[in-house]
Amino acid sequence: MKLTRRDFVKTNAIAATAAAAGVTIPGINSAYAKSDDKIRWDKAPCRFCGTGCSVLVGTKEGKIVATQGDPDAPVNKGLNCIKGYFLSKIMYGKDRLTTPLLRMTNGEYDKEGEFTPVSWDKAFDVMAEKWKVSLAKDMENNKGKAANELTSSVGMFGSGQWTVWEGYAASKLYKAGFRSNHIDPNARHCMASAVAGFVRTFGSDEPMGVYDDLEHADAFVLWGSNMAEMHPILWSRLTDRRLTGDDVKVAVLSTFKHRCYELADLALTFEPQTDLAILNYIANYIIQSGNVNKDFVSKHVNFRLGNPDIGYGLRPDHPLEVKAKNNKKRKDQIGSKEITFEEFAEFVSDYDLESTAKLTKVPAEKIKALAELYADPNRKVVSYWTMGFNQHTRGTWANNMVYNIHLLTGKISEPGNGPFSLTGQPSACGTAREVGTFSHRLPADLVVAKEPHRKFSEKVWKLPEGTLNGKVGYHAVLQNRMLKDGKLNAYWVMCNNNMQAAANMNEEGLPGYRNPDNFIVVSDPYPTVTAMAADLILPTAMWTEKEGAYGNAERRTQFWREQVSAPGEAKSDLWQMVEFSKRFKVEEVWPEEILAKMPEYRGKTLNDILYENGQVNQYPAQQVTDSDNNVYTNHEMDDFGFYIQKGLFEEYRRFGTEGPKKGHDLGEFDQYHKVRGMRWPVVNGKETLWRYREGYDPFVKAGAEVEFYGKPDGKAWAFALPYEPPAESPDSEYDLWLSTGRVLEHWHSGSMTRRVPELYRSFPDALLYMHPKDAKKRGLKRGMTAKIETRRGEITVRVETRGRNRPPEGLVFVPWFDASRLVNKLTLDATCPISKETDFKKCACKVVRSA
Amino acid sequence: MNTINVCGVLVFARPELLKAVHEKLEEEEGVEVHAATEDGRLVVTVEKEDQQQTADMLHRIQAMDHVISASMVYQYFDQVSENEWEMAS
Amino acid sequence: MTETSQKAGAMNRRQFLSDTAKTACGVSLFGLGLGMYSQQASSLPPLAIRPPGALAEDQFASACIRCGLCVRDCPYDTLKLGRFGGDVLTGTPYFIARDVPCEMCEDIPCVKACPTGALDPELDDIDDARMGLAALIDQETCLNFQGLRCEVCYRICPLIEDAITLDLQHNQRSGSHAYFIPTVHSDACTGCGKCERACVLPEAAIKVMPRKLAKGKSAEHYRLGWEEKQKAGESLVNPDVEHQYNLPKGVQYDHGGKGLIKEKVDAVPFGGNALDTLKQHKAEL
Amino acid sequence: MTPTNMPGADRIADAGWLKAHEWLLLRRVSQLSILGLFLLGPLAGIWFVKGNLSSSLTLEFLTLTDPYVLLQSLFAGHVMQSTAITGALIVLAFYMLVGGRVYCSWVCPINIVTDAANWLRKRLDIKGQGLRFSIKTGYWIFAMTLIVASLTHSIAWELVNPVSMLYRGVLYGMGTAWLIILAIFLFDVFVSRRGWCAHLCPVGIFYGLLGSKSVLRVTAMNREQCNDCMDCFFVCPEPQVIKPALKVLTDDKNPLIQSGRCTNCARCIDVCNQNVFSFTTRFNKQDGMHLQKQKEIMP
Repeated sequence: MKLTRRDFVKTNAIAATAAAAGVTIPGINSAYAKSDDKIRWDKAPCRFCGTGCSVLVGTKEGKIVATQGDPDAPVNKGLNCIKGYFLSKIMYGKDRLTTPLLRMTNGEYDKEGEFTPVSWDKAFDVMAEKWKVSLAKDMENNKGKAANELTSSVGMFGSGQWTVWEGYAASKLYKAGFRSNHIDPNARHCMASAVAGFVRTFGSDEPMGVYDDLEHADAFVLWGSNMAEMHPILWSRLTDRRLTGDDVKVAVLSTFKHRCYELADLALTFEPQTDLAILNYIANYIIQSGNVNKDFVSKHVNFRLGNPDIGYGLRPDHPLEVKAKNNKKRKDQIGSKEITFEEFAEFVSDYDLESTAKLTKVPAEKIKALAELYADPNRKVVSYWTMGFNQHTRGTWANNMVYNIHLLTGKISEPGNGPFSLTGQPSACGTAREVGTFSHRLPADLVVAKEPHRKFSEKVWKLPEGTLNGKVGYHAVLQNRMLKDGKLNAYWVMCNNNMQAAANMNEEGLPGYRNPDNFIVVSDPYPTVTAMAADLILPTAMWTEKEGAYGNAERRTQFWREQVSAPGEAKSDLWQMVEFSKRFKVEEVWPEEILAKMPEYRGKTLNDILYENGQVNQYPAQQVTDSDNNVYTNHEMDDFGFYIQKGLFEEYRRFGTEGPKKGHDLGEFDQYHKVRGMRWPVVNGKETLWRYREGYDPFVKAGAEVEFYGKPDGKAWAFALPYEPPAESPDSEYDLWLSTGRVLEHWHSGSMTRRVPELYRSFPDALLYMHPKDAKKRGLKRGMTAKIETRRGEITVRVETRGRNRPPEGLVFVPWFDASRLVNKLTLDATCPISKETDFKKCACKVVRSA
Repeated sequence: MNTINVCGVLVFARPELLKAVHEKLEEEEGVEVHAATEDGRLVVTVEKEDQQQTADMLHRIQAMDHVISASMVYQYFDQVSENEWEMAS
Repeated sequence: MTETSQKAGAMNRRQFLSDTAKTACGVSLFGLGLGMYSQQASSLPPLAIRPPGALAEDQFASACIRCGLCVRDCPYDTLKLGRFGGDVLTGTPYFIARDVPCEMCEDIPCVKACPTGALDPELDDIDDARMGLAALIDQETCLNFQGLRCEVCYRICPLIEDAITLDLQHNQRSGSHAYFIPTVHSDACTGCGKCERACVLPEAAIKVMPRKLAKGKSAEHYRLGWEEKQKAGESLVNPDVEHQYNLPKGVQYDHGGKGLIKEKVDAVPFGGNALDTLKQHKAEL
Repeated sequence: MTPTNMPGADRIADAGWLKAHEWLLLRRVSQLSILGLFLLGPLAGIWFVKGNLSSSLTLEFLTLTDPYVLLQSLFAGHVMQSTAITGALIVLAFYMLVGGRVYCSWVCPINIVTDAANWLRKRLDIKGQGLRFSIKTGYWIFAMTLIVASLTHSIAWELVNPVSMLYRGVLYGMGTAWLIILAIFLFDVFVSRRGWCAHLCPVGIFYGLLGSKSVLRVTAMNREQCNDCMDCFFVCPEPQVIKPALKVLTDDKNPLIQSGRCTNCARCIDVCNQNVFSFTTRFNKQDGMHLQKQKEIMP
């Protein structure tokens, strides 16, 4: 039977009317259901990893009832991984937090009390009181101090899962409002080394390439990235390129065999930490084999000798730190001096094939084959890395060193050629990095330590000169240490689960949170391990319960509208921060000498200065609609009376378009709601694909061909850096390497995915992956419960000698998603001294049978 | 080119005079009654050349004797060539 | 004997005969019923999987004495005993993979517990167990066939890469993604059921079934040439002599392989460096 | 029924209730504690004994197997491994020693059910034997279980065997097995007095055959003191076994109860106010044992 369009429309008309009338007309309803089941569809980026897949969110009667991969999204073309498949269920865990909970005894706050439901008013009262005590103390301590000497005892730990404007609002609240730089995102654990690496080599953060490289490269090298599980959709594209391309090669480097090995033409399982030596060997090989792109190098590269022996980011009294030479001052850690290409060549010539093979325990021919991939002038190579590089006590170095390879060969900033750091979080780039929610950063690549950057920020933010604190704040690891030491007393954890995620929970994390001097606030949709350790828990709206924006790893900024209301009294992070700011009179946070510069601020609240400042509140409340004229709620707009998301974004955007660091331009707010993301720099509505390359990047000077304009002379820095041993290696007592990581089925600490029954069932508990021989030596069999011990703690986990991950002898792997098996009780809080990112991949442990 | 302009209208009539309303509706050009219930609900489609005519018809129905209310439930307007939209069912 | 006693005797004989007949009939009926019930009950439902080492179903019914010792020694509460009125032969052990799959203990305690040999004591490597066979039976709902990155069944498989592998295929629709199709290999699959358990769909697309149900059988009269060649290590019929072709310059032809091969034409007719060029010239001179 | 004409009333009056139920209580303790030992595992996690009556493992080393199940398995065509055979031999030896149907009265859980049915039958004052089966019926059924096993290659009887089913039900989950138990209960109450255990149950038949030459026996040693109160006949589940011994009907005038059908339940010992019955071995054919001596044997 043929139906004309008219018939079809008419059938729909009858069906809709019949449905409204409550009448059934045989044969009609089904046709209607097929075409429109009353689900409203709207776009949003996936809540999980940094890939940034777009999904269509189906809402019906105020509930998200379905999602689908967005077929029109270029990243995923309608596909999702299994986490994305269950997006519609993550907000509906049975134990959602719906009311603030304060530890109380007999109706009063008590650090040792039981969690008791309280009103938002009461919660903010108690919270503000604690903050004010700290802020008053800080003001006293800072009397007469210069901007770069200011201290603070209030802090915040934020997230690469914050929306762009939430990160921006938080940064403003702390840096401008509380004059504290003790705000850091969990992205510190995730890609701080990539940030430090990019900034150190190129003077500007974030990759030069885009995901389109996946379809253009002839070879892919994975340095410490289990892309098969952690970036499933990108892996799907890479696999397709490998399948359909002519002579496409995939090389995988890791300390244990994982799922990427199945596709690998070249798989290198190396001794932990020795990737540094492999990187230098490759540079050496490129030079020795005459494959240096001399033209490129002479035009676009400077060579530097980086300072060695920079310590391990442990507490200063740790023997390793006492011993190290260049770790006492920041400038020593990051220090370098100019050298010539010849000196660089001489430096890396120590890393010959024989010694590298011996150190790394990788067969020489494999290392050589890898070097040949890079050296081959006819082969386009993309290097990908994630936590294997970044979570590394020499993470910044590793990043610098992979850039060396791409710079020496000139394989960079063009389709199919380039180094590309994949991010773990949906907005590690968009929020944490671009907004600059790190303890040392300001938006758009500005930093707090540079006075011109502070001045510019003060101008945009309409702050009195000298308001911004010039001293770099406590980074993630230091925050936990300072909490323990009682130097950080009022602390707000938002949108992350750092008790479970941060290393050395027993010695640093938990004692810090439970220190009686401190007041810890945790905002989260679910009662996480971190929430359990807090004093006040604030219920939070998540994902599409608020209007938001994320920026993925390829610089793509994607927006979404609020789709549904949060349950109970849960409120968005943005709402929480703005409401909290209303509790502070500016006199309570700024000293007189600052205030005197702008007397018109006297008597105002932080909200008046930060948010209702004539800029952020310049867009009046309006109806949020899509192209089909569906109307969306915006709870923040309803509560505050102006379009706060738009106001924050448009103010933030000025940092990119007017700021001292070029090439960070974003598009206009309204445009993002219409498109499926745009890759910055966006100039005149046009996106940028490959940065630093003339023709692709509008900021490159005409005729320059390539210009790394983050550096004053447009030249990138290649660093001569040595191999240095890890902070802790196996010895006779703790005789195994312990590596931690993730699995495809669960997102980070599992607070969302473990609440989806199907995902929980698909991978319920963390397992101890170990080599069968290692298990046998310890009297262990697969399925037995084993105790893993390090110098810092112990946990019991079931042994798995089969399955997805196959460690070599001498190494065990435990994923960290499982709140019942907290592997971060075991890990060491050693960090890359430059990026301050923790090395979660290496520490020494022993495994014994559990009684 | 052609226009498709279809409305689904839910009409509530006095139950005792349902039949009269039904007949009266059927007399109107472009109006079809697809179902009627004993308690006075009628499922009606209105098909007109343009939106103005549709709106007029809706007012006419609302103004009819014994019609308690008439509400538009579904509205579709598009310009397409007829054969372009032939679809298998 | 008196007449009455004779009569009584006759009566008794008649009574006896009639009683015996009744008893015989009754007991036969009982036997028939029992036999039929046992035959009917012995058809194991498709989703009930026997423990590792279980004898073939017809032998199993004669060997298993329904003691439940295997159930007791299963450390994961995987095994259950069939209950009267249920689908599984009363008192015999089984598991439903979707509920609790077999964890494939290295020491196979259930087999060790069996006193009768209904679970074959010869089974000493759990990888050799053939409890059932996983089959990806619904390609229409399986997420991997839609191009989604699920493969939960593959990653949970204790014999990953042996029992389940991923068959990588180009996704024509998206144009730039790959399909990762889980493929079960019957020579390695033990039928533990972890894949079925882990399947995230409301109704699993991959199911473990008795091997009899899940496995097809290839006919004897046709062999797969490439497999036979691989088995033999060489062509079964001696390979050809070398073919020769009329070809223009710069073109090769690979028989049975790539076919036509056009040599890459370099941008310039010189080597990578001066020495190479000199060498090249020397050869040409 | 008034207490005075209840079986054992005299004994209760003279020796007290406890004494008059001594062996009954011991049997109940035996039946329940064996079940209890099995239940300790699933309920309390104390794995003293695992499995069930078909086969069990005690203290991780002693395997005991029901020889009847083994026999069925053999008929079904399976030769068991030595673990089970050894276990069955131990059980076999034990019952050949203490009396096959000791299994029925001291171990079998159905015994409690049918005893309860018999009690209810009396309370309801249902007269007569009800439907009567020849003991031959039992033998036929027994034979049929083996024939069906061999024809179907399946231990078919164990599909419906209420004895193992009740145990398995309690230990592993009942399913609808309680229907069968209920059926037996109702059958014994309304259809046939002691119909199941005494006439039909093939397990009882098997153990009866096993115990026909057992060592432990009940003897009516003091039968000359019998005052014909008939209480022993009233309480005996197999009353026909008493008569030959008590009434000196055997050729050798043996006071031993010789029939393998006797379950050694000792209810006769409990209820007899004249101390006619006592336990002894089959080799003791002595008549009129001294009362003093008899007391020593009694528990």
